[in-house]
Amino acid sequence: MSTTAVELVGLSKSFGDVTAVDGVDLEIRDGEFFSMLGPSGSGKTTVLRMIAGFEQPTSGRVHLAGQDVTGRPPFARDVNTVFQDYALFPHMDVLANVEYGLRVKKVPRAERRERATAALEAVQLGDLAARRPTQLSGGQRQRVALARALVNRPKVLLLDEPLGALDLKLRRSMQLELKQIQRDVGITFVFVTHDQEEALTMSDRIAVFRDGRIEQVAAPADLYESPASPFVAGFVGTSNLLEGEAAHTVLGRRGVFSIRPEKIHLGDEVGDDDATAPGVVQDVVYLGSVNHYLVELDAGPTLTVLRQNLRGTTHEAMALRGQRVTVGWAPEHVIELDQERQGQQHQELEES
Amino acid sequence: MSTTAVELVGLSKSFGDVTAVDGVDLEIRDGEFFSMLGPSGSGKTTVLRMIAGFEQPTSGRVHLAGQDVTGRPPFARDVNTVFQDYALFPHMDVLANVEYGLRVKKVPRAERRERATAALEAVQLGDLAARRPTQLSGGQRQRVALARALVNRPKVLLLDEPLGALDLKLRRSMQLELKQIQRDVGITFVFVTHDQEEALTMSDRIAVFRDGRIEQVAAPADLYESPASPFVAGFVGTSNLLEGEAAHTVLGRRGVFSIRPEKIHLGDEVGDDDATAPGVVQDVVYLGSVNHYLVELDAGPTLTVLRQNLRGTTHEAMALRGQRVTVGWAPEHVIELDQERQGQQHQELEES
Amino acid sequence: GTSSGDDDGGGGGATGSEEQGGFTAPDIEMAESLGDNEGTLSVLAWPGYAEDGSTDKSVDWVTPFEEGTGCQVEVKYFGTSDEAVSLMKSGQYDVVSASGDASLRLIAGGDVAPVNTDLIDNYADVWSFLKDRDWNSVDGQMYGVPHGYGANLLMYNTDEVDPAPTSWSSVFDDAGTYSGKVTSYDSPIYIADAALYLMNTQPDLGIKDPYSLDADQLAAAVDLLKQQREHVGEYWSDYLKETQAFKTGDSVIGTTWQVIANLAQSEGATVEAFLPDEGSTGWSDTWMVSSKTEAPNCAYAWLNHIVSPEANAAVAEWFGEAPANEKACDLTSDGFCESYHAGDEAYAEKIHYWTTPIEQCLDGRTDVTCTTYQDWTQAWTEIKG
Amino acid sequence: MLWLGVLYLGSLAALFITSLWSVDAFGGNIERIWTLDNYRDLFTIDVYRTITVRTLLIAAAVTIIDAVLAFPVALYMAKVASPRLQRILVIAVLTPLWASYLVKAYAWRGMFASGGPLDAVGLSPGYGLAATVLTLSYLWLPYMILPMYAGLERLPNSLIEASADLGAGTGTTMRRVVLPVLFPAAVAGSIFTFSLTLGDYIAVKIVGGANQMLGNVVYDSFLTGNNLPFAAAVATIPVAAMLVYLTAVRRTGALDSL
Amino acid sequence: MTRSVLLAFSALVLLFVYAPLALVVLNSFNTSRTFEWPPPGFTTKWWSAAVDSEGARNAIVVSLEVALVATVIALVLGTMAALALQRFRFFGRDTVSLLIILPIALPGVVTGIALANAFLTMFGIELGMLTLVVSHATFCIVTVFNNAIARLRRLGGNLEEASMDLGAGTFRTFWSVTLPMMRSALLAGALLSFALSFDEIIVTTFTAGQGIQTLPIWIYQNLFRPNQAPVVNVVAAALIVLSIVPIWLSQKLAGTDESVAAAR
Ligand SMILES: Nc1ncnc2c1ncn2[C@@H]1O[C@H](COP(=O)(O)OP(=O)(O)OP(=O)(O)O)[C@@H](O)[C@H]1O
Ligand SMILES: Nc1ncnc2c1ncn2[C@@H]1O[C@H](COP(=O)(O)OP(=O)(O)OP(=O)(O)O)[C@@H](O)[C@H]1O
Ligand SMILES: [Mg+2]
Ligand SMILES: [Mg+2]
Repeated sequence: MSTTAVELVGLSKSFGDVTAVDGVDLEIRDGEFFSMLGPSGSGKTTVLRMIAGFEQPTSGRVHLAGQDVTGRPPFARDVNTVFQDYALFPHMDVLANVEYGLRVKKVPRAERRERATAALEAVQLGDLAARRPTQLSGGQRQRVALARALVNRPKVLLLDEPLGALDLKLRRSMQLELKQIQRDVGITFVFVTHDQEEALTMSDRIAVFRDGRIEQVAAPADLYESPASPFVAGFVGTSNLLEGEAAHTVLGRRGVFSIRPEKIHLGDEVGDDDATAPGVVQDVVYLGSVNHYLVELDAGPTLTVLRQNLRGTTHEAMALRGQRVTVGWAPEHVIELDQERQGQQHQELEES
Repeated sequence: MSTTAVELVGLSKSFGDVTAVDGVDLEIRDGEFFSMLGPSGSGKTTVLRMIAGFEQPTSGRVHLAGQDVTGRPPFARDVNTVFQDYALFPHMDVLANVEYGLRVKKVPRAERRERATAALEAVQLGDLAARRPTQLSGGQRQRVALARALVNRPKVLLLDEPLGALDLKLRRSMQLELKQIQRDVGITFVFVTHDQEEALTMSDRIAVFRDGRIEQVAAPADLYESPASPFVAGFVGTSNLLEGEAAHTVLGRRGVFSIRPEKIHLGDEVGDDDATAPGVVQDVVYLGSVNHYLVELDAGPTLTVLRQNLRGTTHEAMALRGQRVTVGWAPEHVIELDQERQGQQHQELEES
Repeated sequence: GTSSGDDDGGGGGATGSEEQGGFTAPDIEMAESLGDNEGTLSVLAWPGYAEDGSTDKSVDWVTPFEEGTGCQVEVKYFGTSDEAVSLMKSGQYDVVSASGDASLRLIAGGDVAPVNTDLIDNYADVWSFLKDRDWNSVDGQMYGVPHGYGANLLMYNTDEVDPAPTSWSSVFDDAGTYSGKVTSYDSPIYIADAALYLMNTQPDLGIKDPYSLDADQLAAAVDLLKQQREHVGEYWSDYLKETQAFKTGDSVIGTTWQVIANLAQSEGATVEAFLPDEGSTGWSDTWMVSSKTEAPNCAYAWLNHIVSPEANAAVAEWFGEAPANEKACDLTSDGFCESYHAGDEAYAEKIHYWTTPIEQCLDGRTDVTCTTYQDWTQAWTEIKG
Repeated sequence: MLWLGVLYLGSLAALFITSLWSVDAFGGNIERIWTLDNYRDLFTIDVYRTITVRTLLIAAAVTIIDAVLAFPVALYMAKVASPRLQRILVIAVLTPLWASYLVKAYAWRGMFASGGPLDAVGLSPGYGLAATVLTLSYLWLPYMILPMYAGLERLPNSLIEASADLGAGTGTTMRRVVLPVLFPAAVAGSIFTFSLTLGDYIAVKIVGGANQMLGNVVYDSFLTGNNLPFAAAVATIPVAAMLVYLTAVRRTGALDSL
Repeated sequence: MTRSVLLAFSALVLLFVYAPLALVVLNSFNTSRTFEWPPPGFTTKWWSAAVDSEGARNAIVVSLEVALVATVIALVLGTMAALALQRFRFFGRDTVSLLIILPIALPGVVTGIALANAFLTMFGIELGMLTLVVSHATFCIVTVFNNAIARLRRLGGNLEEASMDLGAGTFRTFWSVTLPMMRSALLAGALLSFALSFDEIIVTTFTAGQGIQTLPIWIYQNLFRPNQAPVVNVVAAALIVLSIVPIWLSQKLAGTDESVAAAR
């Protein structure tokens, strides 16, 4: 098993009355791409800032590579941060920005220059070394911020929604690029985002935050396929909840259940072993590569059904609107959500 | 045929040396949900601002409901705008913000109050009327901005990336809500975005902008399935370009071709009539509801293949990484992209 | 000249004095008799010369005048003699308190009328040595009523300065004894003090009048002052500054006004001030009547009032100078007139009243041009360095 | 706009033209004869050079002292103090502006006096240039603190954090990040301190001992000496100094942060 | 650690700032007329003298008037200049902002004699209230202008566009949106400009003529009167105390600033 890069023990942080982080225990493995996912205000940034040392925990400890670093100032920790607003120094050119960390560590000029140039090459910005940050586009700034952090070869790189300010197209391509860079350098990445798709795409493991606590820690597929709570199910992907009376009517059981949109069969796809339910297609949302069918079940709830546009025309798909259909699913794809279960337990489960 | 809500004739706008908009001709129909899609800096906002009257065109005319309004100030045009940053008046409460347009038009107090309250109800904010904009969340602000514009019952509502600042989850739900509101009120919406998925989901028709020109105007499905140029193909969805030697090897033809990721069959799915090509799965990107398989063809290019996670486990999907596979597609799903063709011609084609 | 900051002695005189013979006063009618008061009077005065109780309730000699004569007074203050001259030219003011360096200009310019002293009852009580002087009369015709005068004295700290000084030499040739604690008045006109000293100590220079110096004489005075500068702790320009400096011991010897000396003593400083035998510089002011006045009766009433024993005493005490009216001394506080040497003719004769240096030498020389006040100003800047 | 254009620039131009004239021998009246005499005097007589250099040095010293004093205060206000304390501190810094300039200058005279509060603890430099510099620094300090404070408020915290994150200690962060970014604001403040010092003639009279500055020369020439042309000529020195300074700092963006 | 050093230093500087002011207050109770140290005795007679001093009261009134009028002029012109500069891209934008800061960037002595000379010779106006107010307004404009333009820059044009979009004309937009948004900035600018004008002595000396006694001039003249110096101290001490009120008020009002920023 791999060693531990970051370990958080009972980490809490309050700002006055607000408890931003509330007893977080977490182990991040060496070399892993670890994401923190959660809605706005759930405490992701605060945890990151405590790892970096910008914020002192109200209680709990932070360990980096086995060492307790709680109380150490940021400059005495072997981690670097890529800030959401990049925080590039406006009075320095790109090269000077990237060199900064080496300069304050008194790395000799020649080596400094060389490493900075290499880092800039790595993010494909070799030719913009002499520009000022203001003369760069958002994506370019993002890469400078990355190079500035990476050039120090930290043990852990912390990234706080680094792609948040980019437009979708650029964001997608930066996601791939970032993941690639992480693989190349082998540094542990701790990545904060509130975009589930981004987290699923890039991460080795994801921690889902809610109200300052961790709801679940798991690999993307596990998280998606076995969410520990309705919250996780809803936050990561579309959850199609069935509960109460409707659950009883459709599934014959009581409890809270979720069926992923892509697991639901539509019309003649429905297999023999599938559980089924009748309903009406309320709307068809065209998304290019896939369609979403919103099916209102006779039992009450509306299920979103995802269907890849593999064959057939858009017009055929659209024609379903208003039609009565039968939806079905394999029983093993019904996820039972135990609302009582704590994310914490799940994490332990997952770590073992 | 429906009447014309907005007509742009040879519209151009230069800022000093920069030509932001370069000869745009466009007709937007009454009651339509019309999107302007394009990368950053392609001139979308500038066109919108010329329709609203904030910017005077360097040349060309703007017609609203058949009337030439070029040169009229914003307050003399029957359009309203929802700004990207909402531009709510921070010194007024929510109700006063919504009432503002009616107040300046000297609508009597009682009617004003009534209409504003109704508009707030429509966006489900009836109980927040007394709050200040600073006390609202992003999504709530967005809705106030919408109510503030809608309460004036404009002929045309202009929206400049109104969902840009929201997080993904909220954004998705606002997309649906916005579309619903548009259907209910029947007002023409002109919607600026750089998110292709958003445009595809919501729009009746989409104009794709590039460098101040319109590359193509079409309904979502037509745009996606018959892109007029490699640019459109790439901007709207993943394009999987085949060109030059590779095209010749794989397709037996010369030219530029695109195959959509969801149209490509993988392994045993490949049908008898399908054109095929051998390759190696380089990577599998897990996205929850779907997976992306990056297949490097022996002929050179890498194709992205999208596969819905309908059946089978994630582990099976991941296991494909590094495997040799055969990909295939129905010949009719190969899109020939004529690089010479102008988006303009396509638009005419489409309009006829 | 007065005490209002360092603005004294500004501007140039009109022409020379009588000795040069180049000067005849314009023919301006003099009032022969008085009629009813007009009701309003516009007064142009140095700050402090026409107090109406607004600065200090107990300091008010305007209101009694208004009550007594029915002339409503409007006061405007001026800061320099130049300003006084130019304001008088506008003709808006009925009476003016003119210093020695402004009076001749006003007379020559026809801005003020001869004053019929017979119509001013209190004129009789004015010290005779103030009457018919160069700066307030032409050919024996008075152009105003003397108001008050004072001398620039030598003050020293009795604890620190031993033996007691007797001559200006202690701040000039012997300034080194108290180096760093010497103080001088901060104005170009102070050059005259040096010239006066040189007049006594270096007769070769031929200085006859400290206000008419040719280039060489000025250079000599400047040299002397530059030597003095080495030992000057600070130049003073206002009461507070000098009183403080003497009290704290930051200054122990230097020029002063009687009023400052009195103030310092009353504040407990161990100082003495005296008029050295060489004589000294000083000032004398005159109230004059505009030639264009439309309120001659009120104007005469004002002149009469301001040299009345009561008013004159009040002004003198408030302002800190010797009163012009000998009867005023009966009304001033005990020892006031003594301390200001009011009426001491011998003392007054030793005062060389401030006059504006101009090109024509006031001492009657015609073979050289004298240095002007502008030259003095530049020289003063150089002296201070 | 027109107001300023016509009135102010016109006045300056008129002043400059006046500096090329002279006064008549009686004094007071300007003779409209073109002459460079005033400037010749200015350049040939040593004393003016001495005074100019002295004044510039004092201005520089005041500016530096103010910058040094203002920086930590502004930093504390902008980055450490709670919003409430921040507000109180702003008031604390602004309040002295309302106490009369003269009264404050005299208060310093009292502080420096022999046997005064400073002398009592053995810290008084006595009246002179040191006292002048100190008093002027005191008088203009708020004009330095306020722009610096505004500048620091605009400085994103993330820049400071980024620097610490990259391994820079507090000192290095100050030197390499905060100070350079703060520079325009400091320059904006220095425009005040520099210009106010160049034009001052009162403080030096009160605490400056026997010394004089450019302002005194202008004042003496104009009001005491009634020699406007010469005063105007002298006035061109600080004007030139400020214009040189302004053009030099214009590119730093300081003019926007006044 | 750094924080406590900063705090200590700031406290020291504040001590430096307030020690002389404390001395002023102390001296207003000092029996010595020349601020003897240590004070030989304690008296309130200066305070009662000050209360009775009509001159001080008049001077305060004059100063308030001048500062008020100058501030109003500066407010109008400064705001207009800021709006014009923000709105229109014309060639000399830089030059204009330089021009506006010039009156404050050039020493007061220069401004003073330049304006005095201009009034007297170019326009032939006698020095008085008018010239004084005009001169003060000239250098006050810059504080209003700077505050206004900074705020406008921060606001961008979006809110105004939103208002026009909703049917409000130019004037209406200015009145209901631009002005309220700029209020706290204008208030801060006005306050500073008021303070500048209120305590201005150099330009005042040159452009007021003798008839007008503003408070600083009154103080200047009274410092030269032997019995008045302590009264001057009283006035100054009172002003220090009273000045907290407008500053505190403005700070309170400017508190809306944060909400402006947050709303964006
Ligand atoms: N310096 C602070 N002072 C007071 N409260 C704070 C502070 N920083 C964060 N908080 C509060 O702590 C909670 C967690 O904030 P945090 O920034 O960690 O959330 P987040 O998960 O990063 O959200 P987002 O996605 O919006 O960035 C929030 O309620 C926030 O308001
Ligand atoms: N006021 C302006 N002055 C100068 N150039 C401008 C101005 N407004 C826009 N431009 C330029 O015009 C071009 C088009 O800008 P526009 O804002 O219309 O793009 P956009 O498609 O809305 O981009 P985005 O998605 O980033 O909002 C850009 O190159 C931009 O830099
Ligand atoms: Mg965050
Ligand atoms: Mg845009």
